[in-house]
Amino acid sequence: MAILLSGEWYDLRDLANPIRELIDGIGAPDAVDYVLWSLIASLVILVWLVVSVIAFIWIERRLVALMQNRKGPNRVGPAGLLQPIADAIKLLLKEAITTRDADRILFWLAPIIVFIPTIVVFAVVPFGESMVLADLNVGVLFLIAVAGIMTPAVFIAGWSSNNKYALLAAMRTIAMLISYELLQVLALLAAVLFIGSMNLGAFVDWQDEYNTWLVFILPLPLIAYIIAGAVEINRSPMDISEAESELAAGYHTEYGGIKFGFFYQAEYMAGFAIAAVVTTVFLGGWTLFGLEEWIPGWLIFLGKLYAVFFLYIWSRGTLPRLRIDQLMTFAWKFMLPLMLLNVLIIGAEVVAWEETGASRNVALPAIGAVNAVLAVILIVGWARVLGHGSGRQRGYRATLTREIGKIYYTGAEAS
Amino acid sequence: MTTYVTGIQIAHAIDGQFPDAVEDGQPEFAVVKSDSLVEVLTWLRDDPDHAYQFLSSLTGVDRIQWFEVAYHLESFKHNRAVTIKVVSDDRENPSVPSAVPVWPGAQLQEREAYDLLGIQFEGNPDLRRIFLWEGFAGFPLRKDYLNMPGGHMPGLERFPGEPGVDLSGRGTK
Amino acid sequence: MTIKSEPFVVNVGPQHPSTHGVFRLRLTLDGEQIIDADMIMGYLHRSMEKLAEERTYTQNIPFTDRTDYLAAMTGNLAYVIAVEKLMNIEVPERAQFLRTIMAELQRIASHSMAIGIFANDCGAWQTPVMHMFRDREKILDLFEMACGARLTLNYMRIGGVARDIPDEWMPQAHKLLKDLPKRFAEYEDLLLSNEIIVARSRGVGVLTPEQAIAHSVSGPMLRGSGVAWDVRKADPYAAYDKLDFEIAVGTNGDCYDRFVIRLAELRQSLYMLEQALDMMPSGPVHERLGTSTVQPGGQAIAPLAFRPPVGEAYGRIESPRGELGFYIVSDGGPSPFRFHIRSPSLINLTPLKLMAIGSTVADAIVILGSVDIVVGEVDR
Amino acid sequence: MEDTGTVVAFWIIAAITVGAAFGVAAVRNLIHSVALLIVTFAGVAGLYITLSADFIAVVQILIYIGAIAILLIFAIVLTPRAGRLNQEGFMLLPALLLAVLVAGTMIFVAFDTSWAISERDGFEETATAIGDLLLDKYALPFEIASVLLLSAIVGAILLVRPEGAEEGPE
Repeated sequence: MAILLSGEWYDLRDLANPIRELIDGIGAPDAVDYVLWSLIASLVILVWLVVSVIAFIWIERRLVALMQNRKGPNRVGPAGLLQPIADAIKLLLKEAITTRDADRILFWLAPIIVFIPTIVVFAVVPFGESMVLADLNVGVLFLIAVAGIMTPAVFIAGWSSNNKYALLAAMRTIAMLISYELLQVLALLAAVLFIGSMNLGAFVDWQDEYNTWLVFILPLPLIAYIIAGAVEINRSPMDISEAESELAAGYHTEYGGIKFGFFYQAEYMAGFAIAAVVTTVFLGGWTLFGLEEWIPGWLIFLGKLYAVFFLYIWSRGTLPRLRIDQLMTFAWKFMLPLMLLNVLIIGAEVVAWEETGASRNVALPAIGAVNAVLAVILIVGWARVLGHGSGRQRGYRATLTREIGKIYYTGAEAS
Repeated sequence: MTTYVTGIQIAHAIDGQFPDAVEDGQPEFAVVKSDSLVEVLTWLRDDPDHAYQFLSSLTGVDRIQWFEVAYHLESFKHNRAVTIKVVSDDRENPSVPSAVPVWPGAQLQEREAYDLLGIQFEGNPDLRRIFLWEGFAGFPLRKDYLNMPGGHMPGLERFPGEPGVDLSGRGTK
Repeated sequence: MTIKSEPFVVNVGPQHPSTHGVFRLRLTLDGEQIIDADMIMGYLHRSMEKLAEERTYTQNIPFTDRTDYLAAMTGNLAYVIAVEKLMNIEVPERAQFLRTIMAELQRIASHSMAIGIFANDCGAWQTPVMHMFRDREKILDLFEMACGARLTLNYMRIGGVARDIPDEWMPQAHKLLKDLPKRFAEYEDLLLSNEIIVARSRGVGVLTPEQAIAHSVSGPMLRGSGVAWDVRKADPYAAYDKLDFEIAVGTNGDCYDRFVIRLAELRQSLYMLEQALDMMPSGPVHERLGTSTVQPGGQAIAPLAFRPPVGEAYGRIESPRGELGFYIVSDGGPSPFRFHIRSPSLINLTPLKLMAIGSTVADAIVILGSVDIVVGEVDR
Repeated sequence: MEDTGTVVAFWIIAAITVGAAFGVAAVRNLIHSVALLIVTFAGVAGLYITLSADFIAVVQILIYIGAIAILLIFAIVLTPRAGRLNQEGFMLLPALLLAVLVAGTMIFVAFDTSWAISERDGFEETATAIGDLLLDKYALPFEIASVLLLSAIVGAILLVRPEGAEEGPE
């Protein structure tokens, strides 16, 4: 069963061979083999995730500090590199308080449940050529379904805390996640429609074969997916479920110690999951226009993943937060019709391509150009229809006067 | 520059409109009888010649013999300022009419005066303690706070709710 | 048929990131909509008005630092102006200018904070605050050079200021004034037309001019409702009558107006500072009072104690938060008989309930941020 | 079902599912009930996986956990004065009776039917097969179901529309 995939020293996959031989050597039944093998692979992914999270806690803090004119952590270890480890130790050593009126079982369970979907997502993500834990045929659907588990988990966290901020945040989160899950589904549906498969590996293969990235062909779904992803991982401007300035810490207000650490980690992991999906579906996964011949695929994949995640760090350091009704309006009135229309258009394009039988060199650029133009027209046009650009969104300066006692109130825009 | 209307001038003006309403007119302020306070303030606010629409400040003062409440009014229209006062002679339970019906902005300031000086504002819809808590003994800004009649010295007591404090007989000692 | 959910009481504060201290807002919610709002304060009540009755007039100046601790200079200024009014003291020209300069620097520092925190309340995660801190730090450096402290300044004295500025002060101030316009342009670029801030604050917490006047609000809140009223213009104190500046007013009376007014006032303060630094005369910085100590050079410094005549005075200035007034009643003794602070932070909170009802929790936070309270001044 | 692994998985999942389903009815706390219901749903999805019906399994999670459970949570939290406890009612006995009856019928049917075993292999891509069937053979029922759902949505919106609500710019 041991296949040497490539002889290169850097290829991580070759590490699997001795392990496999070891497991085969035990001589246990197939089922036990299978479980053992999955456990080891999951462990590898988990270790990578935890290391990434720890690294990115430091990177995010330093980056946001850079955006905010400060230094960020710079005392523990060289350049503050050991700060996240110190933080982790602190969280581990802290007393895990359960508040008196909390629902004990659910309060303990919630951080664990939140953890599950964020890790499970990586089972179907191809990290490199044949580097995927479970090559699921319904991979895309699996992603969405698993992300859906987040919703009840967050609610359980908020409700079991028996804290009003937490409950309010939990209700907000549920409403938001449901709305934006729809956008996620529609965004991925457009991609699935175009590729004709729900297997995430097939996405990468397709993009490799046609030597393009889906982002050039389907810009609108990518935007929708990134926005919906921001909602799922509570990044500004969609961080209303944490809403530091309104609801203290949102649904995990009452959590402390390592239980809080779980939420904190899960948030980063969910961020990586979103970035992984964006990378795989829209950014060509582990391929880089032939460069994967020289650079290991998993490095390309991770590079893209971190680059996408950087977007979220950036938005966190830059943007204020929207109000929940504005976000709901945005999801249901603005994005949803656009995405439905987008699915229709892409379906038509696929049919048209099949009917005309145009060569890929003609069809792909044409479809890409049409979609890009359509995306701009749709976004701008639909915004206009909904009344944006009428001046209410634009800022203005204060009126200046030297006369005292006069009243300049017009109340023209008070609503 | 804001014209500071003297109490004598405003006392004359009020006297012309409401005879018997003015008690006193000093250079700095005019004292209005507490019965006609609301009418006078409403008139000062609405009369176009005065138009003191803005209640700048409302303050209670413990003058030992009496309590007074000072209203610093301001007219944006004429850029004038004036001080009106009302006096309550009751040492134990001073009471003056509330200015909230005239200026809703008096709400928090009246609550403050009530809280710290114990001046009752008749007609204030929500006269509660503001900085101190309900059940606080005495009114700390009174001059005799540390030596209330009857040997009661609330300022030297422990705070309600502190360990070792019996809350039951509070205020009736 | 409408679905009504159970009323839900949420305490925002006293320990909460957005109450700017220890202030508590008790909101009754229907879903996310506010149906009742109650303010509970006093967590920072230090009974300053009572304390001041036991101390001499000069000893009371440090209390005024600690009311509005983000704008100690204006707190000092309002108090000394009230006492000078009581005693009929003329202040030397140079001291007048120093007071004006310090007050305007303080206004820039305080408004910077207010703008940053307001953006923070809108959800911008600390970035605007940290950017605003750059200027504030520079201004605090200037304060430190002038009086040795950064926050609780205790710089003004009855009859002048505590001491003259050192020689290095002027070049540094000029350098700061040269930097500031660039910074202000940057803030306006970043914040003024930030679509999210506009969406969060426009049409939120509307206060009509009639309501604003009736509720005694002052400062940027009053001007935000379109009432062109500024004590610096209406009743000039210190050297404001010699300076040219404009009042910024809003037209809609919403949170966004209050916010743009603060941004505009930054520029106006800068304009005033440029003029004041150019016009600064030389001379003594303290009037010689009856009990003043006179230094060997002939310079008088502030007396520790004196007895003003029997009477009362209400002195007010335009602090960054609004009309800051001190009502001093004297019985002829060395300490005030009654010492009352008309604190703009407290009085600007009066219409909070009016503004908050009908909006959502998120709006309430923005409204509270736009009022720009300092709890030290609310509770005193 | 020949594979021992699958059999073990089936029994474990079945036990969890049935146990959680029993818990849904037994526990007093409504939110606990919903949490157990989620476990039940997940267990059913697991059963689908042992049957190689991956599409159905994923859809089960997506719809039942992601939507139905959330709907129940909303219903519980938003209902005024419902309390958080599952009240003991007079319906307990009839419900128990009905449950026993239904379970008995199902068991009888399951044992009585002579199940035909298909000779062909399982589908490689269940999603494609289901899609083909839905838009081809069962197009009419599919469309009828969607119209029904649409009318349900419209009806729900109409019901909760506040009186005198007007369309207007935000």
